[in-house]
Amino acid sequence: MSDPRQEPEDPRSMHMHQLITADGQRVQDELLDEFVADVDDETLLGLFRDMVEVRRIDVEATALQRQGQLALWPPMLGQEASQVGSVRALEPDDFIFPTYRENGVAYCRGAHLSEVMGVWRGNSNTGWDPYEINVATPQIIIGAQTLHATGYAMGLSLDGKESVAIGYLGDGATSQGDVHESMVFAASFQAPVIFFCQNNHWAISEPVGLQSAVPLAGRAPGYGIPSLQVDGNDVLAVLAAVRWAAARARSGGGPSFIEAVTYRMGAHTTADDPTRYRGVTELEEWGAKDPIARLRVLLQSRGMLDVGAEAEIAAGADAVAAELRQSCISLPDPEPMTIFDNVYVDRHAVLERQRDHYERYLAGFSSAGQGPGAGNGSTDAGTREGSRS
Amino acid sequence: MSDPRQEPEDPRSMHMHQLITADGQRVQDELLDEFVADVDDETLLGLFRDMVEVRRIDVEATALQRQGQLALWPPMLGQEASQVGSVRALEPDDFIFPTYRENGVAYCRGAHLSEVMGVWRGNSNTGWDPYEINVATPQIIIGAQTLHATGYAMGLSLDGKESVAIGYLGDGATSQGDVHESMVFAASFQAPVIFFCQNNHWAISEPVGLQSAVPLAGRAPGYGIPSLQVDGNDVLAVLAAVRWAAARARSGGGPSFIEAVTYRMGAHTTADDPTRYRGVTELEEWGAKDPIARLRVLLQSRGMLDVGAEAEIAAGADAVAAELRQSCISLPDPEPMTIFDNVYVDRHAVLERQRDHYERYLAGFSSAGQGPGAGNGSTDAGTREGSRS
Amino acid sequence: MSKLTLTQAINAGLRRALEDDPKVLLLGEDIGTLGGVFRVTDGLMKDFGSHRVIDTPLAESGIIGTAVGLAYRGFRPVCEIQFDGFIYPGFDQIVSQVAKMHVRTQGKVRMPLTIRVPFGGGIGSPEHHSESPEAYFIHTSGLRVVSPSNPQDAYTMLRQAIACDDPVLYFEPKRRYHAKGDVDLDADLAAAPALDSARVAAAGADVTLVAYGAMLKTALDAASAAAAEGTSIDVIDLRSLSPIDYGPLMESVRRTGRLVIAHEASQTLGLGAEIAATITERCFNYLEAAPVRVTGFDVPYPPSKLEKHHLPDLDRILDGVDRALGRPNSQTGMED
Amino acid sequence: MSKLTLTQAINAGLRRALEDDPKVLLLGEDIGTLGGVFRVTDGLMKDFGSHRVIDTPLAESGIIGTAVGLAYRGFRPVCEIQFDGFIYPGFDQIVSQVAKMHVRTQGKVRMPLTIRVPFGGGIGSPEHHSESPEAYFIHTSGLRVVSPSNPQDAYTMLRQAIACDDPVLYFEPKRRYHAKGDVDLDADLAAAPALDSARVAAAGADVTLVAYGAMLKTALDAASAAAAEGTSIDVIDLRSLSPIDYGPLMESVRRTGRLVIAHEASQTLGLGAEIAATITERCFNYLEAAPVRVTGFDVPYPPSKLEKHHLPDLDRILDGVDRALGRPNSQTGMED
Ligand SMILES: Cc1ncc(C[n+]2csc(CCOP(=O)(O)OP(=O)(O)O)c2C)c(N)n1
Ligand SMILES: Cc1ncc(C[n+]2csc(CCOP(=O)(O)OP(=O)(O)O)c2C)c(N)n1
Ligand SMILES: [Mg+2]
Ligand SMILES: [Mg+2]
Repeated sequence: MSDPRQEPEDPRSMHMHQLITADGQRVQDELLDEFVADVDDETLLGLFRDMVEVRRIDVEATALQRQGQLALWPPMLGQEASQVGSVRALEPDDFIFPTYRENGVAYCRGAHLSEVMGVWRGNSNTGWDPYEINVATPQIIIGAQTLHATGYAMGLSLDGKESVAIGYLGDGATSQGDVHESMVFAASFQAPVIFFCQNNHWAISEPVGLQSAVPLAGRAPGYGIPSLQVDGNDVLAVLAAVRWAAARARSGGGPSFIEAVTYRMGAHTTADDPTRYRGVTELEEWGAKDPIARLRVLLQSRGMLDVGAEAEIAAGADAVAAELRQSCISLPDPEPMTIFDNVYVDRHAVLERQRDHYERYLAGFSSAGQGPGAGNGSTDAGTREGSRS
Repeated sequence: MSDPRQEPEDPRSMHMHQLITADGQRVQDELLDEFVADVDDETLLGLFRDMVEVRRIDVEATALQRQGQLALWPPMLGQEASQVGSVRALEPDDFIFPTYRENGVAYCRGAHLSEVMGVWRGNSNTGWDPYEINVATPQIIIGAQTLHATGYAMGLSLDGKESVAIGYLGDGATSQGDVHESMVFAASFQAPVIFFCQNNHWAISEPVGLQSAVPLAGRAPGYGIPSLQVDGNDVLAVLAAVRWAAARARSGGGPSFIEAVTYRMGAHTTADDPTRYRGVTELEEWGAKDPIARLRVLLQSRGMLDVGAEAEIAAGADAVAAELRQSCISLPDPEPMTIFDNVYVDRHAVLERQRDHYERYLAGFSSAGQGPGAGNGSTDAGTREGSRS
Repeated sequence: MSKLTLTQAINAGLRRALEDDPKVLLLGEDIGTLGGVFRVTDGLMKDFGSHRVIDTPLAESGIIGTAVGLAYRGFRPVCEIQFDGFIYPGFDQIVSQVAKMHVRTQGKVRMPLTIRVPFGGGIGSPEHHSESPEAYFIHTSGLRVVSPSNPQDAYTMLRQAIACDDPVLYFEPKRRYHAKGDVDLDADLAAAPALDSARVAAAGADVTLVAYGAMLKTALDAASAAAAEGTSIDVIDLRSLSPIDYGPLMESVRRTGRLVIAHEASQTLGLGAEIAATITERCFNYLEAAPVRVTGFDVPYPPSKLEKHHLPDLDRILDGVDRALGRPNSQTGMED
Repeated sequence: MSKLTLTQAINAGLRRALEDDPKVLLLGEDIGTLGGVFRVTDGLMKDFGSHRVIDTPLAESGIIGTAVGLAYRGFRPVCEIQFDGFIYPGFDQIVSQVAKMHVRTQGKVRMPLTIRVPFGGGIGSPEHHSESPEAYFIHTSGLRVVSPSNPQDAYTMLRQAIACDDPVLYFEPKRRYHAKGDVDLDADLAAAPALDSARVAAAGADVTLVAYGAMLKTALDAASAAAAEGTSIDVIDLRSLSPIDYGPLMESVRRTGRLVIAHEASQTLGLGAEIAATITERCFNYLEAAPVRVTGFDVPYPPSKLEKHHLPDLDRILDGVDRALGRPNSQTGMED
């Protein structure tokens, strides 16, 4: 009854690009091969090292959270290939707009581990200087950053640059109006932006099927934006796909959309309990597609990864973890009066008055051992006694 | 370089369904024909009458605005086929969520002309009772009503009804996040909703190409929503397309999207001056595709519309216009104290206090000839003198 | 009487509303299988089905906007916004549609939505998870805004909010989610205090202290501490933030002559401004001192390691009480 | 000196900013070819090109969100929101991104956006075209909010807003768009009154009357009418709504002892609440009467045939002045 020409595409009919199979075979892909023609075994080994380090960071941060050193942590387990492959495809001048989960991306871009941890320890809302590593701060409002990436990309065009902007987003984010408006603007202004969607199959407890019954990569063509679906657990294919998109953008081809099909092997965050909403079969199924395991097989088959080399990489990752732990637990608590800093660039009389007041208020406690704020949420009414001079 | 399978569709490659050509020929359409198999010449004549009346209403309302009897009017000129064809495809129980421009739709649904005019005269924000004619109030916030239509349709499913909801929207509206979220929700819940997009080529001064470089009907498949592009100046094709979508919805097929390709022959509203942004060639081109003219030719060719019949229809339309004028100019001004009405269903103490206060305040003027509010925006400081007892 | 946590009380209220009225629906992100990130809706999808407890796509405007359509069709949607800071994508639908639909339709269409919003800080969360956005909605005509401070009110007020034919923003004091209290699950709604009424939470004679939500507990603690020092504080739990029930406030201030208002939201145009202005208008001749506001500062919510400095605590409230009593304190001499 | 309407003055300000700084960009719906629905941007696309005066797709969140990205890259976007009531779809980007980006990045990233919003009623328009949403933004830490009342301020303050490194909401008094006044196009920005300063618009001794935007004219008219009756009103044009420049207000109130605040926005948590509360805090001992608010009612903006009842006019302001002076009037006896 309905017009067959315009029937929705069947999910299974969309081609998922792949260069390394789940069991570690290098396969050909007509579109992507040329974008990784220069990737030699050394480079592949580098990607492997990145992924091992990112996973090690994830393990350590999760442990730190359990030990009360971090307030929260959003695991990346299972998404190492998507994160590493995408960031390694970019040039240093390309600007990244990540979500809260792209801590592996930030790390590869050179964020200090203490900077990454600061956010999750509750010290600050960003650790790094966005302009130092060309990575924006982790975005928590779902989808908002895709508009920032688009605007930044519009700015790149205006400035006549060949760089690109990339906006990371999750499968859940695709439902937000902001992501739609990003694609509308990106298409309208042919902005050199890459929408890099990690479909990790879950938005907290909601399966991707709740957001869309058809592949997420199928949305973009409706805006005139070319898109690709890529195996998000295949670091080489992800690298190639992002290079494809970046090449399009640099040569004036405008925006692209990449759906990296991957899986969130861990909890949504350390506050989440995924056993409440998903079974083990899915986990096992995806465990068999592990991004690190498959590259290990490939590298071993090429003689690039003997026991010694792997041990060396593991030791390097342990060193990273140790540094992470050390820099995290030694982060100094922020100074009270900094809550008034950087709200405005210019002087703001009303806020200044509040600051002065609070400074004087705090000074009233200085002679006593007890600091202020101790009464917060406490039933102990005794804090006040003796705390004021 | 890019994957050809996922290249954006070329705008010209999308098939525009048509049943009556611009020069009044009835042509076949594989998909749509079955949906109008029952449409006899009498019915066609009825559609013609509807369109003539809607156009006449538009002319009269525009005149009333020029004469200061209406504050504003959004012309429908050129869109009569889209409005009449769509509303006539629906059952009385189907619920309509219109924009400010669907006054022809409201009229065909049985809205009293005074009710339609009330909004544009500034008397009220709606004239009609939505539940009396199953038409929501005219929506001004671009795109918002598509979510309401989707929610209403979700409710229809929950209630086990076979009715549908229809959300009208413009080409400009397709850029709004709300329209996207509507499609996400509609697809996710398989809601019996029709998105009826009148692509009239302009959003105030912005051409549709600024919102999208590819056909608007191409968006929906990315959500798994079937879509059609239809000649929006062909009342029969519009009727068929909406019946197609309604049949899908009634039989559990979920949402559909229709792009009715039409043209806003008039100004955006009476406050707009389209000569500032578009040329006459476009107008002439579209004038040749007039929805009423083509149906006249067809009806004439079938011997359904001799001079007498046409004169009778014109006279009927004039009568409608006369009633419109009369009911518009005789609309009583709303009572001052009604500004406090219907803000809440239940008692609201703070507002009640403001109401009491204003009532006493107004009473202070009652003995003087001068009413309150006269000082507003006036430089005449003398209003107060003598206005208070 | 059952001993319930505040979340359990809300859960019980939702359950009761779902049982009593087939038109009640729950919509939100992760409220179904997971039972909500705070487990407030735990078990409800299992018991009432996925057609009544609906996991929605991740889009707040979509949640509110479809709820408007559902209300149009006669449903009573209860929407969950996962955290305070995620309500803004739905702001347009709330302000331009939910709040205005009844007046727009000249009373023909009703919007009996309840929008549940866990709000406030003090739980050590990252950005956007600790905000107090209530003022935006209090300023919006057409909405009602309430916030319970204890399990009994959480239960009763939620049922009243859902039964109310006006749209209600229901702000849940998430810092107090685990606080326990007696809840009478069979309390007669009609006999219960009205949804728009304030309540005297502790009687006192020297100063009137107004608070709501999680801050009520801090206010009561402050009153105890002050009592030990010989100052008697009348603590009022607002419960309804729009409209405000000025009766008990005026009665109290006319006795005490002194008013302190505490809230987590930023000071400028936080609810304290309205209460201070209105009480001054209506009780000017009774006031011995200017009303005092003890509030969050005019800064975006700070990182959690600093939140204890932003949130009014017992000490800051007592400092405000001192000010209201004209005792020299940290703000003395700062009139200019 | 040129005689310009308020729209012409804004146009001149935009033109000057585009000339002076290549990083200035204009974004909005219909601002290019059409020159904006109010013709405020008339001719600018023609003169500066479509890469600097950008007609955007019809999506407010898109406009603000891409402007955030442009600011990230060092641009100074000036966004036009077509009418007050259409700002809400962009609310999330304004509140969660624009307002918080500087603090979020510990001062590394600046958001020198200017968001132009024609606001207020009295122009006979349909729903959503006459709103006064300024309070939402005044309550939002991290934003600055200003509103000029005359062509010279419109010009100067716009240039200052664009030059300001903080985000500024610039509310244009659309009812006064056609008001003419002298504008010094070469005025030295640094020498001009600061963007965050208030101004005494008319000197008086008996009552302080505070207004902004289109209401300033009504306030001045009221002052003239009162003068004829022998009451001398000190009229203050706020100009900056966040932060408020309390210096001139306090100076005035300490002389007059009486304060009236007028605005179109609804009363509950409208700006009047903040001013009343703050002035009471800082001038309590000087006040002879409670500050009086003369405002729009707590209703959604009414249909245009009724707007004259909603908008404070000269008579209602004078009624408020009577109240502030303790003269019996319509609210007398309504304290409860
Ligand atoms: C606007 C908004 N709504 C809700 C949330 C709460 N929330 C945080 S993460 C999340 C799920 C996101 O899923 P997805 O986009 O797939 O990203 P993932 O977490 O899987 O990386 C939700 C609902 C939020 N942060 N922002
Ligand atoms: C959220 C919002 N933004 C801006 C406007 C101002 N506006 C009114 S109509 C219009 C153009 C709408 O174009 P389209 O959707 O194509 O509908 P048409 O007017 O052509 O029927 C605009 C920008 C609005 N009403 N709502
Ligand atoms: Mg996900
Ligand atoms: Mg249009």
